[in-house]
Amino acid sequence: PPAVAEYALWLGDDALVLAQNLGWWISRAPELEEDIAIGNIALDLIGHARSFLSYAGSASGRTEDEMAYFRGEEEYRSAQLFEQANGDFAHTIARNFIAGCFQHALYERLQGSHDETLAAIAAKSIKEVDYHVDHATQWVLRLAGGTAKSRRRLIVGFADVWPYVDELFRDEPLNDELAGVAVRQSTLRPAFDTRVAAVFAEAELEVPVGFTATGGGRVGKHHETLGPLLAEMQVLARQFPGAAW
Amino acid sequence: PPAVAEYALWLGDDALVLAQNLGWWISRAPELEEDIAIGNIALDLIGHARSFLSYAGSASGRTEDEMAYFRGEEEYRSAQLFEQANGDFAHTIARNFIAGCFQHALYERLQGSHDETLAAIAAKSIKEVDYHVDHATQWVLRLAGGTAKSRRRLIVGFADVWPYVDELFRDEPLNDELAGVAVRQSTLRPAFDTRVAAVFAEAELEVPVGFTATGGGRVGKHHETLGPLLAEMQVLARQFPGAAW
Amino acid sequence: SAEEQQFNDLIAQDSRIEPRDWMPEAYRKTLIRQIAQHAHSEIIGMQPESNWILRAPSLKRKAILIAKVQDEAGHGLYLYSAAQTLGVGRDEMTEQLIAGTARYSSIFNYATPTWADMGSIGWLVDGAAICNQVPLCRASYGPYGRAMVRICKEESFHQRQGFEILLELMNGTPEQRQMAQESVNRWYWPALMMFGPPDDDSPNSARSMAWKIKRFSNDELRRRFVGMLVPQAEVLGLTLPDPDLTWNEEKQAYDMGQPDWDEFHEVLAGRGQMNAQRMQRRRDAHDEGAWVREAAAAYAARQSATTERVVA
Amino acid sequence: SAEEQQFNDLIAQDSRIEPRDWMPEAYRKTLIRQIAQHAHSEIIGMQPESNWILRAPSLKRKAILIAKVQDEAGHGLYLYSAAQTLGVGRDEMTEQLIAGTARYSSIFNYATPTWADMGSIGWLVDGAAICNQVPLCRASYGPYGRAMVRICKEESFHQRQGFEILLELMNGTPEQRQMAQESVNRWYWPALMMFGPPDDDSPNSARSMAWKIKRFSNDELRRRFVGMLVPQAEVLGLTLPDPDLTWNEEKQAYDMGQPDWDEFHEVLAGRGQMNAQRMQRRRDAHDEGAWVREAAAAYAARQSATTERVVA
Repeated sequence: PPAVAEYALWLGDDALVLAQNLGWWISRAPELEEDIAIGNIALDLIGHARSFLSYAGSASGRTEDEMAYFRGEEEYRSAQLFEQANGDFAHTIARNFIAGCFQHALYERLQGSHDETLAAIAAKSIKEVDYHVDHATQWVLRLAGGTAKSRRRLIVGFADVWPYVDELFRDEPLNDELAGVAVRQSTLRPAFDTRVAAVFAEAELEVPVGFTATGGGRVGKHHETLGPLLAEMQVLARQFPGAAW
Repeated sequence: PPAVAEYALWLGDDALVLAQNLGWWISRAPELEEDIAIGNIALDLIGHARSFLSYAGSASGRTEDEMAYFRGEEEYRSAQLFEQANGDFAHTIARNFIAGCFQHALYERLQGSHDETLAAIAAKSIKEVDYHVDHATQWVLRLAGGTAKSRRRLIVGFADVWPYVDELFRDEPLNDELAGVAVRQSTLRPAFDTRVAAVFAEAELEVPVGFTATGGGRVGKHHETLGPLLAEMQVLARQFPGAAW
Repeated sequence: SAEEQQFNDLIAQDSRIEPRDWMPEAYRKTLIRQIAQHAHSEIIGMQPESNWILRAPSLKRKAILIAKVQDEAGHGLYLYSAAQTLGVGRDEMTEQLIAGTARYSSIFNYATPTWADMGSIGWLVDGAAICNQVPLCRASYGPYGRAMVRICKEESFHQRQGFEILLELMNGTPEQRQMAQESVNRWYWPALMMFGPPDDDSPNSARSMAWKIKRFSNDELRRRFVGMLVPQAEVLGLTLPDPDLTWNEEKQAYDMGQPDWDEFHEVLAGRGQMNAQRMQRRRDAHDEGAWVREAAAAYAARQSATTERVVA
Repeated sequence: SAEEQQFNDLIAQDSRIEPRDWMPEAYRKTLIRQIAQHAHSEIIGMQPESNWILRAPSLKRKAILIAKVQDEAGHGLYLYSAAQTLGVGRDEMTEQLIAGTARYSSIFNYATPTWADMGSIGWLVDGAAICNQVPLCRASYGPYGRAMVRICKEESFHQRQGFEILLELMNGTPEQRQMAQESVNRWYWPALMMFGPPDDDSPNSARSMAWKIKRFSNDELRRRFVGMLVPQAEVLGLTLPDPDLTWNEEKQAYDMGQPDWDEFHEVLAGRGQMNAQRMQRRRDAHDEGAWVREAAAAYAARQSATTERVVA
């Protein structure tokens, strides 16, 4: 049914866009262990994206690659948090930490979806997201408790991505159509806040105050980073439409 | 004649690729005056590119935009120096300085080409390149003689782009076909070296030693930066083939 | 006081106040706030358009777009200079912008997802800016008025370029026409909001009008602007997204709907699409350029020291 | 000496030398040099492939490519560990790489302009690496041999993936087939050069063979490799770009042309396509990551200090 397909796009696009951002780091990370760790996270996310996008595409007879490579920016449904540029390592960690905490809360609940496919993808993915959250948490603690410079950079990183947090927890009309199937985003906020509060307490960080972005990713309104990201990601596939790889 | 068209591509692609790189700086420069100055240089270079590409395309009935937007990486003829990423401001200045000194030496001679179109483009362009060289020179002096940090960064910037200098002065088989029309690159080296030596002497810099890249831009072998650069530059035009803008 | 009398006389005569003239402190402060805000708007306004410099779909459009963004940087510079004549430093204004304590026009907190937005910004945003700014060419403070003369000239050029971008799209493929209409749908109301809140909700307007910094009310300017747009939209073949927009024969003016003032206040309060991004980009450019500015300053200091030694 | 005698006996028996065993200083140095060079090659070898991670044309290929580049980072780590057992630190090896005083395989100084290069690297470059490395699984130094067992297993997987990429292209459109052939044309000779200079021009080979670090000559390995490629190229429908490649019935082996050894020496001397870029990227990643490593170290130090206080 199209509503489920649309919902699967939300989650698939979140994962894909974040994986694409993370792919940049591989061969550029601060140490080899991080090339591997970030590669792992990107791989997991591509796996999740493939599951969600295959499911989303099945409603209209399209493949995962048609979904990934042949939709334009306005057809993407990622939330803007996932679209935030890598920035420095602290920005990447701040964004990944928020992304992981959100996805973890979401998948935990989505396991109980009446839609068996969504439930199965969530059940498979949550173990991996568990690792993503742990990875980001460890780095939040290290950067916050490392040097004055790393702490300062982490604080800036969180301040820069925090405006995109609220969008993650906003309910959309689609939620009304998918009771029992999708998770109502607003209900995830407490779990998210609790986890963030615990880590921030240990890291002696404060929740940033300031801007809040309007968001709109779920209806195709994206951050200005998404256009160039898709241009690069899709360039080869679009050059050979219909080709197999 | 196709040989002249091919030669016009060399110069047009050099200018276009550098302009595209410089376009990134506009709204990101270290001060407003530099947003304007870099914008000026980019504008001039786009102008030169349009002239050269129109001329190159006229041999095969193609427009400047078909040349710019609908050739693949392997069809581009830019030298790899122009493809070097912006890096920090010092890298940009180092690259621009070399590019400007090369183009200035080239256009000065190209004014005397038997090909009237090339001669006219060169005559028009050299005044602008004069400003580009002056802009880069002033910044080389400022960064070299500014702070310890700026001097260090400039030295790294020159070291990183210097491997791509030799390619600029390598003769190609095409040169043999275009005696009196094109300028033989190897003959430009003395003028280039003299100018560089003068500025480096004033800035108390030494010519970097180290790697020398093979190059190959004139036969379609490019630096790894060019693919993503073209992906972004061409994305919209290719989405609407045949459209007017 | 006599000075005050003279100031009031100059204003009454529609003469210009110049930097060395006496002026009330509130007049100075109002001007500094307004000119700085205008300058910041030009600077931040570079960003939504620079978003398409690298992807502009033809070389001609790329060149025009670069030139336009560059003009905006230039306007920022003139305006900072005008503000400096009132005794405020450029560094101070920049710091206020970076710190988020100075305002800039909310319109630049909207995103530019499509190329057609380059058309809409020119046609609607620059169009609205001109309506706001043309009267400012006669602003009582001389350096501001003169800066505005120069700026308005360029802005009207920009508006025409925006119109042309939309015209090309409307003459193009169905997808291009759709792109244009979709973009105008997004920008129309935010552009109308640029004239500020309705007159009965605009606290500072009255005094600015008395001082002849401002010469028409927000609603009056908004109405003029829409009156200008309607025939142009017809030429373009674009629909303006206001179902209530109708000609009122009696009033000899358009009746029109109201913008979403909640959205206006949300964006103003920092909850727009791109507020965070705009500030982040400006801060990053400023911070990452610090070493370059320091180098330039150190070099200049050394050069002038050398010159002094040579002269001495 | 007795130690030397024991060492020689172990070598003669094809037994393994372990970190605590006595070994001649030259053996240690040769191994350190070779293992570090191999580790550096894995690290630098990530770059030509990471060039296509963001543009991989299907999600499956993107995932496979990421996994592959990640494996290379893993190989780098095993090998650094093996080298560390010989008394050299990872930091020291990294510094040598950044400073340009340590070598890595020249093959990674070639550019990867097309997606087909991901196929050619797997099929030809990893294929050649396997031919070089399989004998190293029996290398006399235990930690090195064991690392190589693990690495070879993964490399043969990578080679198969490369083969599959080319196979998909060769089963695809004419443009895809052309892309594959063009790429193989570029990589064939550089891959053959990976076995090192001709035997009569390879000064260090003899001793390495005596010590059973190395077990086959360069030319012998090269010939084996080509023998393996020919039937695979037939399956793929690709032409190997060596006009002199013919089966010699008498020798029961292929006759083949010579790589361009001048090019080999040029690249080795730093005058290849991407030498500068490869070093720059590694240096930048190292330098820009310094503050992160420092933070991690400071945090770890503080944590262990806290633990000690708690324990005490």
